[in-house]
Amino acid sequence: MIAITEGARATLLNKEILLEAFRRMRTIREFEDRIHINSAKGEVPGFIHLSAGQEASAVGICMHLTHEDHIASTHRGHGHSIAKGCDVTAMMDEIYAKRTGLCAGKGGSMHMADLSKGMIGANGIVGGGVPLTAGAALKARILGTDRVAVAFFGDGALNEGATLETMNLAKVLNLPMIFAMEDNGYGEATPSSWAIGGEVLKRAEGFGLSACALDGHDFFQMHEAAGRIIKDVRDGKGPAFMHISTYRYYGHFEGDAATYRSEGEAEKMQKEKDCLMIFRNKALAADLATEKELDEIEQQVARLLDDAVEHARQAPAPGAADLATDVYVSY
Amino acid sequence: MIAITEGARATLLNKEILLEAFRRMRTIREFEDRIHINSAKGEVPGFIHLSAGQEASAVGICMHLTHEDHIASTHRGHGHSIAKGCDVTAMMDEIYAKRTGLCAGKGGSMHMADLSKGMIGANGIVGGGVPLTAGAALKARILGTDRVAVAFFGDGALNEGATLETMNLAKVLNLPMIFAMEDNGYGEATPSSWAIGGEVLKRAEGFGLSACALDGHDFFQMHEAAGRIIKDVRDGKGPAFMHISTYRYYGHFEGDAATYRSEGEAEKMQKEKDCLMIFRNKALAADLATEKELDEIEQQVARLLDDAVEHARQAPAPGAADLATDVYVSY
Amino acid sequence: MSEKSFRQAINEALREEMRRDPDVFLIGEDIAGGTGGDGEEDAWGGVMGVTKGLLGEFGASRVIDTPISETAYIGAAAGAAVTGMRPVAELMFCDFAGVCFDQIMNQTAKLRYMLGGQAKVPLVIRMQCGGGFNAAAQHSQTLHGLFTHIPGLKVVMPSNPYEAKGLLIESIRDDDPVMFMEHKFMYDDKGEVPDESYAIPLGEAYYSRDGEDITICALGRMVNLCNQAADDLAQENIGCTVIDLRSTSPLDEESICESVEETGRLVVVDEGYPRCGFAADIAALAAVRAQPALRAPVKLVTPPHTTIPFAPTLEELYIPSVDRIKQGIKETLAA
Amino acid sequence: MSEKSFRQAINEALREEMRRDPDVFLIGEDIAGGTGGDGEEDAWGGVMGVTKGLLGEFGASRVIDTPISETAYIGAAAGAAVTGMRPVAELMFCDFAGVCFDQIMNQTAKLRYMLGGQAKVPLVIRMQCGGGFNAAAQHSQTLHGLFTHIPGLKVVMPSNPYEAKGLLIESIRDDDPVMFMEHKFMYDDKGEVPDESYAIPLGEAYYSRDGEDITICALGRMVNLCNQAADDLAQENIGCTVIDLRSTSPLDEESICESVEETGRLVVVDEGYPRCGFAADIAALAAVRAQPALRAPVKLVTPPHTTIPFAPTLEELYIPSVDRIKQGIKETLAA
Ligand SMILES: Cc1ncc(C[n+]2csc(CCOP(=O)(O)OP(=O)(O)O)c2C)c(N)n1
Ligand SMILES: Cc1ncc(C[n+]2csc(CCOP(=O)(O)OP(=O)(O)O)c2C)c(N)n1
Ligand SMILES: [Mg+2]
Ligand SMILES: [Mg+2]
Repeated sequence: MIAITEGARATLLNKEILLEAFRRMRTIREFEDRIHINSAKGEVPGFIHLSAGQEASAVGICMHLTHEDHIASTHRGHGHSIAKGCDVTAMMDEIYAKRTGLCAGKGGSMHMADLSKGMIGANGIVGGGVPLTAGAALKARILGTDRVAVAFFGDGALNEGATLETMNLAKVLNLPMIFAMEDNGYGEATPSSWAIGGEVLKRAEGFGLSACALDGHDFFQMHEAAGRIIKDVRDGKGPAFMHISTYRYYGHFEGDAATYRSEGEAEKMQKEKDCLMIFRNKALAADLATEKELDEIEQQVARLLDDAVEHARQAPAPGAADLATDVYVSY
Repeated sequence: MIAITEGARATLLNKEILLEAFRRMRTIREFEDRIHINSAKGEVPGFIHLSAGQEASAVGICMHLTHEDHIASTHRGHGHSIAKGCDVTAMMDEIYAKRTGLCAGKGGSMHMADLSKGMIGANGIVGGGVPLTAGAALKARILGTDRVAVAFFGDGALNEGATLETMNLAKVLNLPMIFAMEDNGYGEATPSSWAIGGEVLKRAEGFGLSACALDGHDFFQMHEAAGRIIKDVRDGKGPAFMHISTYRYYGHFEGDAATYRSEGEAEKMQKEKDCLMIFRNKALAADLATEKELDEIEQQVARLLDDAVEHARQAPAPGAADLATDVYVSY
Repeated sequence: MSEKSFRQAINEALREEMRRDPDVFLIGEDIAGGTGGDGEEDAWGGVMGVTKGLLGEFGASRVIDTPISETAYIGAAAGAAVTGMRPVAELMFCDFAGVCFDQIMNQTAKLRYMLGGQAKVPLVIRMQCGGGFNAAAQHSQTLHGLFTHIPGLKVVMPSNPYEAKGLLIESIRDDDPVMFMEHKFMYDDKGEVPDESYAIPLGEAYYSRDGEDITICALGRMVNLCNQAADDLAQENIGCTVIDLRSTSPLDEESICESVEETGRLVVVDEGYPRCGFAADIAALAAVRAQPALRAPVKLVTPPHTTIPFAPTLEELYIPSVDRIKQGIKETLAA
Repeated sequence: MSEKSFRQAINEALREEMRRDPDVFLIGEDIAGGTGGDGEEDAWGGVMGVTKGLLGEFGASRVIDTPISETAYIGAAAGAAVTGMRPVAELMFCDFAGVCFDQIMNQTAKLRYMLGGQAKVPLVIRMQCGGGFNAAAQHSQTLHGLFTHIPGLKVVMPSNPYEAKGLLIESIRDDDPVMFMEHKFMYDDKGEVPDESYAIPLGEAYYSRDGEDITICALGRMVNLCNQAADDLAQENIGCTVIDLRSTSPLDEESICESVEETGRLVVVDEGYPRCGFAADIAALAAVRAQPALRAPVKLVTPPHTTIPFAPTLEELYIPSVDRIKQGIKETLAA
């Protein structure tokens, strides 16, 4: 209880929001776990990067956004998509390369997007989505709305020119933009501690961004801080940067044996720092929810995902008529 | 005298070095001034960017380098080339697009280079030379020599991904590299104070570079600080960053009316901060050289440049036989 | 209708579209110039002065100067387009596509397809191309071949002020990303340009000249050289059809093939690199679709496959000239 | 001589050249993998495991992992090359050329020419290309057309393990920058690869098969599909010449033209985008140099001019298949 009231002001959450957050986090985890299993069975085509372990960051931030606020994501984008409200069945259909998928089977995991939900897209190019996000923020600035845009990116992406240039552009143009850097410890097989020269916050501040470090394992801290930061950005106080500590349980991609980690590292993180576990413990300890309520959500989510996988398996694949459409709007 | 002994330790310079530095600075100035005049007469083809006003930075740094140390420069590269020891006649021939030019007439002002002098090249792409410089530094690291490499670039180039990525790479790989950012107040028509978000030194330090601010109008300060910094880099203490305040007297390119400056700004800078004037005053005040010695150098340099221009005017242009050579070494 | 320069024509197109549609905005380096400084506001209007005066009418929120960060601002323009705006970004020189090529090739061009059709990307990227100013290797390229290679990009290159205005207006209204290439040697060219707004459709070639003996395809500045060559050859009773393609993507394949079927002879004149370039693309079209009609080898008049030289003596040899075009035509007629 | 995989062949070429020449070094993202971490050293050997084991022999000063900063490390490799080293950089996927294209197009490719011949740039950039893994729009491209367009770059694409080793050794020894493209679908392909060192010259095509009826040009993985198609058609008494071009730049124009002059019929099979692409380049060559010999329209078997789709059903339709190649050959023979 102490932890909550102190660091995270969980009491500010009303119950509806709390349960919705749990539902989204749980949905992400179930989504990822099923893909992990079904991918090993050979059911899932293409390159798959799972974000299991990182849920509190995506949800803690996206709970503060509406469909008119935009986000862009990375190759590891399922969690952000779900957190932003994308339809889970359509997402699973997309993963399974079906015509009913969110991108009609043309994009797949690395290009998951739903513009109607303000999700500009996952991205196969490290850093690629960051400038696009600045464009959504620029739109808000030009039109004078109070919309904001959030770029999710990894620790590895912090060293890409696209990310770095955009940090400066956002500051100079005073864009309503948040740089949400999810530091899961690795860019592929390389530790972020090695690949990032200097200190992250200092670097962000060196571009004039207001920056802070957050514990991405703790939904309550994420949610509270994101709320504050996003409000400031909405109010025109300029772009902000979050250094979010987190961890991915699975390998870099499905198939990666992750031997670059030390023995037992992932298991230890999951045992000690799992964001869903922490959420549950804190919420229960603070009497914010009952076991029954949370269990029920878990069961609902499990059924939702059962159905989604089944739908995805049955859904029709795109065919010859779809190959050359959507290249141009008009030609 | 106070200024010298205090800030710049000019007394550490022996006379030979002192006069050579003056000669190089003076050569740059004469070179630029003549091109300015002859360009207006229509003698000089292509795009020309002059660095008159910025001499103390180029010379203050390059005096500490040998031909085995490398530099790369920018579109505004005449000064760096001369400071690094490139032949002035061959440079003028190149500017005049002659076969005898440093690049056989194929490069011109924006691609001036002399690998035998450790000058990798001017560059038409803002930020383009910075990664190349890292390559020269990487060579030194791999071969275990004590060579260093200096990337000259402008305030505008600090916002290019190429520059920013390389700052990180240099730190992570511990390259013997110096980032020499010449802040002449403008990138094209845009003030650096506007275009750079945050603070320069903080940004550089945020990448883990050791960074300092230098007065690029004062050769003595430049020379002393560069000596110290280059020595540290040579000794393997890691990459360094210099934020050098300077000013260009002419417009961004030859033909630019520079109306983005305030009335009289350039004249005021030239009157109060000219690096050649400051050099002369300080050197004389500290009895490091006599008027006569300096005047004599000026006359020698003037003659050198008379001859160079004359040579360039007379030299033969490249012709049909040269068009398709030098594309590949072998094909 | 009045005489206007190529530069003015583009400025007019931008102004009219910005008046018509509040979602249109401009972004680029020094497209106003002097932003944040003590000197003149709107000091430059871009390096070629094309956007000069627009800041005054539309203000800094729609005429946006940026730091020198092409990946960031071209990407931001794409992001604004995909979320509903209609940006016109100025990339200054097409050569600078290098520093932001991912945003062009992997983002802008692919978004619509990757997203299964849900995205429109109504982004125009304006840039200068071409030689003639001895601007050397990194400021003289004509990279329409590169852009045409990327599915999802439209590529437009006007050959005179009239086309510049009409094609730019159409490009801004188009829902696809358009690479709009302005030959730097043409900004002061004058021509008749209607004062009112008009759009020239993309993908429809213009028969700049009709003749029965040979078909000549070109676009941009090269069209004018082709017409000069054709003028000269008319004296010798050689009749040239000169097709001004206006855009490479979409490409008016029908017009090209029809003409080649009539004349049986094809010369393609182009300022881009030859290998895997636009001239080769048109030659391939003829070889694939009009081979039976060909009565002579196709002739490509292009630069050699080399980097662009600085020296005026070399650049003159490098860029296709009226003489080389005439020679190419004559060789093809003799074959 | 023994059976080796495409992956092993490349690893062997790197190892032999690194032993032979101390100036050769490797640089790229996770080409060792795990650098600076607590887990296994040399955990990856690149995303495809191609460089696995080299760290152990040559150490971290010659097998250099980098942050995710392609512009910086490709540029650094170019800078090292121009100052005397012989770097082999791994760009992972050719699609990532987008994020470092300036260093490839405007620096690496142009340095020698811009500097009037004083520079050599002995840089090899290795990267995977091609589809087949449903890796979608940004991880499946085959961008040799783009690279071939840029004067100054050599472009190489092996079609089997034997070529992979010999062409890579030659590329490392070449004093020009080489874009070395490895088809990702081939890493586990097996073939005879001599244990000793050997170099296969660039710009010399290999007649993979001789036949009198038709000429088929391809490179990389497509060569194998062409040979399968030719096998099938041999049953029907159709004789195909299959030319494995091995490199697009330099290009063995003579071999292509000679063969077309004999057969009068040309099919080009290529996995790149068609517009301004490599297939068009070869068709143009035929139209320019061998038109009189052509007895039928040139046929291009390529993907449609679209972004690469994710769904297996679509990707299969997208990439040229043995069936589509056979159909193209038959159409050309019937024309
Ligand atoms: C421009 C580019 N370079 C390299 C890659 C290959 N790649 C894919 S994911 C990845 C690691 C990214 O690390 P990080 O940003 O930390 O994200 P994480 O995978 O940890 O979520 C790399 C190098 C890529 N997709 N794009
Ligand atoms: C990638 C790229 N973008 C834009 C330009 C056009 N350009 C040439 S010089 C310049 C300004 C550079 O400013 P700075 O780095 O401060 O150097 P300075 O001109 O002041 O020496 C610009 C924008 C370019 N050459 N390359
Ligand atoms: Mg990471
Ligand atoms: Mg400057």
